[in-house]
Amino acid sequence: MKTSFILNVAEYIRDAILDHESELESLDRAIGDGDHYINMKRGASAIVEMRAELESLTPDAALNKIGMKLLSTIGGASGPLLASFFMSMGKTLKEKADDGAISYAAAFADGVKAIQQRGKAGLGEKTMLDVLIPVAQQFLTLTASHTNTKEICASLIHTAEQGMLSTKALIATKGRAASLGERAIGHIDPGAKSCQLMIEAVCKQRLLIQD
Amino acid sequence: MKTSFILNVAEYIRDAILDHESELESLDRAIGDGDHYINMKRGASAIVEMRAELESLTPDAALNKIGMKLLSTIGGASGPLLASFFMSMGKTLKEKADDGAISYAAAFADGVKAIQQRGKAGLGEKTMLDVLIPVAQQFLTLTASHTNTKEICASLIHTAEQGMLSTKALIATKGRAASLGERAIGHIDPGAKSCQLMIEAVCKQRLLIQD
Amino acid sequence: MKKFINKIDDVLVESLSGFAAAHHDLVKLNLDPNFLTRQQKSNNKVAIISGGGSGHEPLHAGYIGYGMLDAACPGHVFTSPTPDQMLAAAEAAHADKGILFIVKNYAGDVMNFEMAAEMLPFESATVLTSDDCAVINSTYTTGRRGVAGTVIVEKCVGSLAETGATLQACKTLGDKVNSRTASMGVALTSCTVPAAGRPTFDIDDNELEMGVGIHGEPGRKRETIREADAIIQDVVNAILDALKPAQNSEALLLINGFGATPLMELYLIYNTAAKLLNHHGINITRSLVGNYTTALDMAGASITLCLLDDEIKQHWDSPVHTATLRWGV
Amino acid sequence: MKKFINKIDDVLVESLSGFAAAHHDLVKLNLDPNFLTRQQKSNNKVAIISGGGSGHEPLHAGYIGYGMLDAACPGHVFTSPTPDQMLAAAEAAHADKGILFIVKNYAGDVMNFEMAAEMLPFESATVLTSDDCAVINSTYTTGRRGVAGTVIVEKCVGSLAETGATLQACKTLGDKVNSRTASMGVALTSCTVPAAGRPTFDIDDNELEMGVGIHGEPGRKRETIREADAIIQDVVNAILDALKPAQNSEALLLINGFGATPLMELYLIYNTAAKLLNHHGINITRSLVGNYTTALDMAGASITLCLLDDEIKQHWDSPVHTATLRWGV
Ligand SMILES: Nc1ncnc2c1ncn2[C@@H]1O[C@H](COP(=O)(O)OP(=O)(O)O)[C@@H](O)[C@H]1O
Ligand SMILES: Nc1ncnc2c1ncn2[C@@H]1O[C@H](COP(=O)(O)OP(=O)(O)O)[C@@H](O)[C@H]1O
Ligand SMILES: [Mg+2]
Ligand SMILES: [Mg+2]
Ligand SMILES: [Mg+2]
Ligand SMILES: [Mg+2]
Repeated sequence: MKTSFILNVAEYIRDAILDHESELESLDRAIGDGDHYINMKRGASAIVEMRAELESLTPDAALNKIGMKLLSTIGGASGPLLASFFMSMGKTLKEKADDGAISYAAAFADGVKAIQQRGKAGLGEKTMLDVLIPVAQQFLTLTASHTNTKEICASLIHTAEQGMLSTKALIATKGRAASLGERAIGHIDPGAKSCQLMIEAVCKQRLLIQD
Repeated sequence: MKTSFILNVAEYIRDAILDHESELESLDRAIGDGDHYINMKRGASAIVEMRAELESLTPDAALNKIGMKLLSTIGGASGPLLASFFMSMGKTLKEKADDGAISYAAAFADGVKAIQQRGKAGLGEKTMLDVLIPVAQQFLTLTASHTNTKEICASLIHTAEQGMLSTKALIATKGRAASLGERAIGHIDPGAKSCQLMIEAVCKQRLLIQD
Repeated sequence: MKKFINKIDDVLVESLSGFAAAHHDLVKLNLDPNFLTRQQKSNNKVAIISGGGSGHEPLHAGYIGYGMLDAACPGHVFTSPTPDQMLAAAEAAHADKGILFIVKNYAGDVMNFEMAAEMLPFESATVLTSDDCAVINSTYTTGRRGVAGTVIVEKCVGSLAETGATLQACKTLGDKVNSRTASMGVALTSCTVPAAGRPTFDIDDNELEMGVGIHGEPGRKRETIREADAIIQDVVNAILDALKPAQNSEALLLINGFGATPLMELYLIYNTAAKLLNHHGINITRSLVGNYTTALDMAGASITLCLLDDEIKQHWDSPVHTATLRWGV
Repeated sequence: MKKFINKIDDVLVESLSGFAAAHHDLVKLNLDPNFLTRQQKSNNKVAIISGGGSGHEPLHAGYIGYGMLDAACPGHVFTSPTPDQMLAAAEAAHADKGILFIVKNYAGDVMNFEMAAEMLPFESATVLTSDDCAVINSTYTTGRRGVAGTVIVEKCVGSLAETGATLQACKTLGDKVNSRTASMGVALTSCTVPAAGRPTFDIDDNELEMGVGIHGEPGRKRETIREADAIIQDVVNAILDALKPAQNSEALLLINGFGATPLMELYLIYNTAAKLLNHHGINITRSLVGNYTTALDMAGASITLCLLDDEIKQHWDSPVHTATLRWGV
């Protein structure tokens, strides 16, 4: 992975967020406080604006910087969680020898673990983790079995979508929607939606390079 | 005039006010603060409830009591004005020998004068006086020329209506609408409307007795 | 209409009872006739009494207490109180040096207080507040309305009265503060009088009422909504036109919410207004930001500027202990 | 959306600047990262720092000053502030006895303050406020939300800190006050986040949201509007269920407006709530009525009951000098 790939993905993610303004906004209005879109937009835009600063860094250093920037930019629940994800991912990448997809899968999984630690949450609590945990698992499995990039991307896009949709039927036990009880059922979790969008953006960008 | 007539008229007036709720309310909403109907209703209802207390009094004493009750019941601009009217009317009636319509016309005119003194206003200022001053004048003229009751009543109903309608074209220089300038044009003054209703109620009640 | 009410006819008494219960250390409530006095009657001072229609809370009952009012007479919502209330309040508050009525300049308030003053067995004087410069004064009209500037008059006169000053001295100070104070308001939405059950005026989603009165009376004009700075600029200009302050004047700036406008916006207004006034060479040394003279649930705000001198400053700064303003004690 | 704003992105900084200008005697504003501290730094005490999303004004900046907070970190509207703000605020306010963070229990606030605490070069502790009994606590959830009761925690802890008490003592008192406090809110209308430009939730003209959160989060249930007394009864019952106070408990009753509800209605609520509580053998000896923890322009109110003991009473009564609460100095 090159830093330039990360920077391109950042733009792609920012655009994906902007394209889903009304969806993200209404999801958080329904079971949260309505600011998730604004939070994600603020974070994604800040990263895109860092391009010059990040360009010269190694991928792990860039990911760490991105995490720190998100930490001081997003706020809310998603801020420290996404920040922990990127900082942890950067840390693992730095420690591990870069052996391609396998090390990225490991770094991704460590990022997700950091989110779990920070948010004290797991699968089935109607949060972004319902997207991230299955994707991390699938990513590890597929890279371990040396699946090709195209298949990995297609599979992760699918897994993310499944995870995102799975939140619809759940009661929330973490985050703002936890106070809603039964009333949360029938609504997709906003953080799950934005994570699904981000994973889709990364995978699609990766597929473009592939071609 | 008998006290029983006053008491009957009070009910008639109260009903006339209640019947015009939405009209009185919208007039004061348009160029005032929207409470004129409630004020008039509160006053009129209080008088109707005094029946037992007033029954045994002479007409002049009853009018004075009515004025005092209105003073402590209505509030706003219309309260002290209408109170002054009734108290002054009672005073004149008490001082004058009762020679029928002539003394009532004099008492009415003194009541209107009291309003003018209290409110420091005259004709053409877009207030209740645009109804009351012409009616007082006409009442004096017609009683001086010994016109019959039926004609007096018909004429006063007409004069009151003309006065009330005349306020539509005026700019207000007294009362709450005075701050509106040109924007008051096109709206009938709420106090003028309620006075017109009251005069109509008195005259119609008087015509009933006549028959 | 969405409000926390039971029966419409009970709103006033229930609310007054809650106020008196919450502030029983400060105020005492009398019902029928309705008036409030300080819990501890003060002696040997001019009794300062105000009053007016309800719906402007904390005006006036929130200003009863040491250093401000001795009593307040609340009328029905947006309707002047009646003379029997003022007479009873004066009877209860009179402390041997006469009664000063502080009255906002509305036909109804003026006439009801006037009749009370005529019937009063004590010496009395009246300060009429008329700070609302939305109304262009003219010899033909009854003049400007009294709005949020009334709070400043009540504070300063209340302070002077505590020193044992004469009735005439209190009136003179009140008139002076009033003459150095100008206000103008802007409404974004109408208020809803409980008994009416629907908004006093209709206003579109893109409109504002410039110069609105505190009863929802129409103001200078209906305008299309603009960015806050442009609106504030117009209000500040109207105030400067009315007061024509000298360069380097010292002033108190009051940003008053009408009831439904969040503090966040009121402080934003303060920020712009203070900057504009500084730009005009005015030195803002005192401030007050919050809901001090409201119009029920109206969204909107007014700006009040009071030109200070040493005397007014001293009386503004002096100790006060009321439900709403409290400092120095 | 009708608001006094210029550019949406500037609302927060313009409002904070106005606040700092209006209260320059009390507070100092730092921008980027955004935080406010007392104008005069205090020495040799635990520094009490709070913070949270903006839109709840006067929470928290309005409580900076003697006897209460040393600093506050305002986030974007309804969004937790970020760790860099807390670190900078702590750096500025630290006075040799450690930092106590007072944090409302929301996932975002908890995590951001947690990360700040981890990075902090000073000793620190955190009091999590969780007074909102609309949320039925369960081992599976993150627990109750922190709402208006936070003001009482900040007042009491702030008072104790002025005595030079230790970090641990301050945390212990904060936890105690929180455990003896319960709140529940009712919304009549939604709030509108400026950046969203439209109401957070839809609600019919005849509906209310029982147990609403201070960000407009849904509560216990959507109900048909009823007379105030019936609504208040339900809220009071929920609070009594949560606190289970002993007979003859002494309590503080706080009626908090969410931003667009007039004082007249808040006092009416006080009247009914106090009567109901008296009826349950609770002795209301302290009260607070007004907009203390708002939700932008939401119409609605919350009721908070805090069970007093001698220690809490002493710290509630002790002198405080902030933009919002001020007594004894
Ligand atoms: N403890 C947690 N663990 C994982 N994700 C969480 C947790 N709490 C909240 N989230 C996620 O954060 C999202 C909300 O983010 P956002 O709206 O930006 O913050 P806030 O809830 O503070 O307004 C939720 O939809 C959920 O996916
Ligand atoms: N100075 C005055 N002289 C005569 N009538 C007046 C005067 N001021 C006000 N009015 C009358 O009072 C009416 C308003 O009464 P009302 O709405 O009950 O009181 P308020 O204006 O105090 O709300 C006006 O429509 C007008 O007719
Ligand atoms: Mg959110
Ligand atoms: Mg009226
Ligand atoms: Mg009125
Ligand atoms: Mg949020």
